[in-house]
Amino acid sequence: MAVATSHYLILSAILFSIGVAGVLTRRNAIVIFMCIELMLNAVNLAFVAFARHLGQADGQVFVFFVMAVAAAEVAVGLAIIIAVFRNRETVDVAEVNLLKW
Amino acid sequence: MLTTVEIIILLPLFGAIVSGVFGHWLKKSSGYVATACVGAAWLLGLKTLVDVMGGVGVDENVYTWVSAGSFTASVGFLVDPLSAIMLVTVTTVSFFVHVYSFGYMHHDAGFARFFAYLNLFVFSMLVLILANNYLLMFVGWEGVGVCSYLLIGFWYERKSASDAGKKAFIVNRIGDFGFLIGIFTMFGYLGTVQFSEVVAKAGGGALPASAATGIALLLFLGACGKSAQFPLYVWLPDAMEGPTPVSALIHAATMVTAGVYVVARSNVLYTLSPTAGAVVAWVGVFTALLAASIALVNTDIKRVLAYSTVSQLGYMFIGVGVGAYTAGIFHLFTHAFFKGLMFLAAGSVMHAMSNELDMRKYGGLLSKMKVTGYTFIIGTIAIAGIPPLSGFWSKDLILAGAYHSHVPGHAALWALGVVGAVMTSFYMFRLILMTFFGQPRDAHLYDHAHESPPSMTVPLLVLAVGAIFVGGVTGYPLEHGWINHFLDPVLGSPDHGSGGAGLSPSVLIGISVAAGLGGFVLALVMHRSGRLGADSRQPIHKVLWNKWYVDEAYDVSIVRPIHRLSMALWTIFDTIVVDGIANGLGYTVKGISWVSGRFQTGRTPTYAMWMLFGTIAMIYAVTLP
Amino acid sequence: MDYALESLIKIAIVLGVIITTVAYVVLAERKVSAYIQNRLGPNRVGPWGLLQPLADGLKFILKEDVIPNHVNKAIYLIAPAAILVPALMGFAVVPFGDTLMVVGREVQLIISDADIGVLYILAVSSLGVYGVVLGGWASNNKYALMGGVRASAQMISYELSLGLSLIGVLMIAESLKLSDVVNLQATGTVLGVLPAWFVFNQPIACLVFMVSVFAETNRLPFDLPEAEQELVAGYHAEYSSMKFAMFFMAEYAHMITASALIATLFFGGWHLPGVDPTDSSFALSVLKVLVFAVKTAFFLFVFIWVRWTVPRFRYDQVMRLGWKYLLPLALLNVLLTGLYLTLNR
Amino acid sequence: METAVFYVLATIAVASAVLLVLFRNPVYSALSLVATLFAVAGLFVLLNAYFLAAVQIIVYAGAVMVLFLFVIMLLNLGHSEALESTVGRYRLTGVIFLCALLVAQLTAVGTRQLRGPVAENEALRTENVQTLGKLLYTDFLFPFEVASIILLVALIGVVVLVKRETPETT
Repeated sequence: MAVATSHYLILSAILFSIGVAGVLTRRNAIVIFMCIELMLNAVNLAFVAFARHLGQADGQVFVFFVMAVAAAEVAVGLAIIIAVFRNRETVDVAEVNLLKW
Repeated sequence: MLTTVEIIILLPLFGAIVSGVFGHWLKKSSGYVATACVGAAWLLGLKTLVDVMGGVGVDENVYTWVSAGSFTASVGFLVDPLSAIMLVTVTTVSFFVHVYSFGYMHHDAGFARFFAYLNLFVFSMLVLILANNYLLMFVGWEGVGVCSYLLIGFWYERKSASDAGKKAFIVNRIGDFGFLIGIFTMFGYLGTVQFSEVVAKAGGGALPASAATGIALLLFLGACGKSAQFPLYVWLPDAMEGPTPVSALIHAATMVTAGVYVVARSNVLYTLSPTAGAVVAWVGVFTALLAASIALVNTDIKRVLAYSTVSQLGYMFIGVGVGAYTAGIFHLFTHAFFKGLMFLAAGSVMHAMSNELDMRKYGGLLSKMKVTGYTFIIGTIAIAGIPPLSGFWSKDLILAGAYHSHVPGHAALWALGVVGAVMTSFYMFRLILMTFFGQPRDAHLYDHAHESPPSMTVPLLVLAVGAIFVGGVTGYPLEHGWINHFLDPVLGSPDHGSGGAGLSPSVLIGISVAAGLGGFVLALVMHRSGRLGADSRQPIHKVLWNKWYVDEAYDVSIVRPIHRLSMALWTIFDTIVVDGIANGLGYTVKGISWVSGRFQTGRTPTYAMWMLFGTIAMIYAVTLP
Repeated sequence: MDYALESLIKIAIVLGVIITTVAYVVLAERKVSAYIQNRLGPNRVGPWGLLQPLADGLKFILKEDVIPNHVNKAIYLIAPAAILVPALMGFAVVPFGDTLMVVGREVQLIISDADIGVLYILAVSSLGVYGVVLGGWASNNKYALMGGVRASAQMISYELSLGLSLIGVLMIAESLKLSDVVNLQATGTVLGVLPAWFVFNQPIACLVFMVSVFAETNRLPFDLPEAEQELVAGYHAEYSSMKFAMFFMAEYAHMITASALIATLFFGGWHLPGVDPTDSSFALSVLKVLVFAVKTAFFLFVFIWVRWTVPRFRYDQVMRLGWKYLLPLALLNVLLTGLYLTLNR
Repeated sequence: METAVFYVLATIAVASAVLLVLFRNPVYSALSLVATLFAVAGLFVLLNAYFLAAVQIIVYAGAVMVLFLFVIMLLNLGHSEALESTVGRYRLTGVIFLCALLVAQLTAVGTRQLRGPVAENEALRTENVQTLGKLLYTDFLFPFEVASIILLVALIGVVVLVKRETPETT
């Protein structure tokens, strides 16, 4: 008996929300990054669930692209964190307010 | 492989690009390149004429330029007797003007620029006359307009020159507006702008007479602008601010005749609409007399020639207006030679007189400038219509055509034409007598006068030969000459409505010859009595001297109201509405920026929170309803 | 249910064989190194020292298990398991024989002939790094941490070449199943004489794969994470007793899996030239398993041989070799293979 | 059976996700995330996405998370306290938003009934890799190439970002 698609979607929603909560509440940039990865994974799960539901492979292809972009994003993000750490000796986002004109 | 026509067109473009882009490095060599290009185009043009005489014509579409819905316009070329004659005229005069410019512009800093413009002009002119549809012709039409503007304002440091350029440009816009609408209307009715198809469809009765009149008049509005006919002639005298070779080439021989060409090219429309033809003829004769009358008293050598050009263009319009298209084009052809010649000779005189333009300071120059003087006299005899020189043949053809035509008041038309011929003869001989005969009136200038260098005198001689012979060779015997046989297949024979009624042809000839001689005799008498160029208190003299106050009338009726309206718009509309909107936008943006700036903390979590806020709102917006 | 039982039996047998082999590879290493250094090696316990592994095992178990105070205890304890498990898991998709008739039932001699076998191997081998990194970090020791950091950098670097070198093979095999890869090598020839092993088809891939595998297993000349002279014992400096033994076993289990993979992917697996690959009589099946074992043993010997012959690279040399030579070489191989396949379509 | 596996995996995923947020030590967080990733990979297998399950392990567990650990350790070398992370002042806001988002998503799932039963696609299960490969190199060829360019750009960007102008001691 296959698990209903809605179950996967609810699980995906929960994981996504946890990731969001992490992004909002944590101050360590690296952990925030991990939470973003968690959110991406939640989305991927929904994609694959839909792919099965519709009997089409497109959703899985999308996951593939999400993973490629996520890999690129992680590399760049961690590089930025390292660069910021070198300058400020911190990875606390509350202390980093560079995103301001 | 390029065809001959394409090579002819591309040669001057090549010259323009070379001397325009590389002129800085080429210096004087750019003149050689430019002249060589035009020379080669001239030779190929002669070959084309011979081919056309042998019955070889071209009507090819090179490639599709615009294609939208049912509308297509091609870049395509047409070579038939009409465009072949124009081709030869344009390239011949262009080539000799190029040669002449070597001497004339030798010391000018803008030497290369001058030749670039000149070549660009030749290119545009060739596009105009060789195009096989109205749209491409319009491209050439605008091209020559731009070149004319650039060349009138060639010495742009001089305010009068740049003003004259602007005046020419603006006045021409009015004409172009009509021309373009004419093309649109034509497409609306016929669904094509290609000459061959227009001729086929319009000739086949697809065009109602009223539409034909409308289109013909709109096209004629364009022609008025380009060919300086009343009421749009005012720019041409001012255009004399440009270098003299430019006046010779553009404002005497080639560009200004484009309007005549257009009317001749659209002859099928004017044949369909006798009204339009009559309008053309009457505007032509009115312009001819108006300009000639102003020329009677003017003392500026170039302006006299300019008014003379306007007047002669009026004659050409009489010709094409009354249906004697061949006569009009024939006059265009001969006029190019003798008017080009006279402008170049005037330039030569100016060259000798330190750029002095006032004829009242000339006098007795013949002994010092033999070549210039005699060639000038040849040109004058030609334009005065004294046989056997060129002008006689073509002018007589026009007058005869007018006399025999269907146009309302054709006899009056002819009579006024004859009056104009008297005036032409008078003011031209007045110019000659004041310049080359009598006593020097400015000793200082006279002492420094000298004959011009060969690069200037050789073109004079060549064009003088043309002014003597082209008319007789191609136009003899009258109405049955080579030119008639050559052009009539395209343009149709003039319609001799009144048949043999009225005066016999030989009487007409006699009258027009008498008119030419009469003007000469009058000038000679006044010269002897010392009244030529003298001030006069007669009111008519004053009116003529002030050019019938046309410029002033335009100023009062058009320029100043527009100026006042603009001022009003500026003070009321612009400062309150436009500035209000602009400043209001600025303040609004500033306010919004201040508010949204509060959101920009520079901290990532804040941003993430707002992003999330938006996301949640969006989810609700999508799901809930 | 039969299938599950069959799988469980296979897993048990394979695990037992590997653990035993690990013990004897350790002995072999000591013996071979001794002979290379002109010594005798262990020879006291049992005939020719054959019982030495048992003695070693006893010693490890009986030793005091020291857990230093400064370590991060949870992760310190997880790390040895985290390194041993992936090393053993890799074997799950390796076909160690063709098929075997056992009690009237045709058994495939592979634990799981997964569709994504090759990907599975890459996935599992990429997990090996966790044990090293976590062990190094949890020890809370400068040397151990350095070892861990080095290991993670090195393994990430060489994983790329490892994966890319396999692409050429996969392009020819057109399957990610390892049994398909072996079957393909068992049929046909290269140039008419050589067996269709991928070592002859894909020599560059084979070279890159072998070098990368050496780096992935942290064996000399790529044993930077545990370079004694620089980092004491590297990431397992703080480990002792059985936990140290697990790191040790993991290294040898890794070697066995790696050797088996080299044999499977590039040297025909169980295929022996001259033996009919389709014949699955009992005797021939056993022979095939033996052939596979011999090949694997040979590559284990190569591992040991290289360790005692080649000196260690410097760290920057390791990185340069990986990024500037192996990676472009692997890419070139992909390009050439693609070109060849396109032209010969 | 499948349902049981699903609930086990889902529990692991959610639990380790929660731990990821709650752990103060970033290494623990990373390991929790690895656990979540494995659970999700398992769910992929349940959903017949075998290829993605393998890629999930290779890319996320094998590369991305190792990179995370690598960076944590690199930054950890001299300053072990710098990485100790506390929950920031947005705790309350975060919880409120979490609830709002969760409610929003669950409402979305609840109100939008997924119409029809699960569609069967045999090829997707038995020939997962082939199906994906064909799709990737036909319909999605252009996005595929774009993705490769993104990766290249990221590669160059990282090198530029992390490269030091002059050697200096930290």
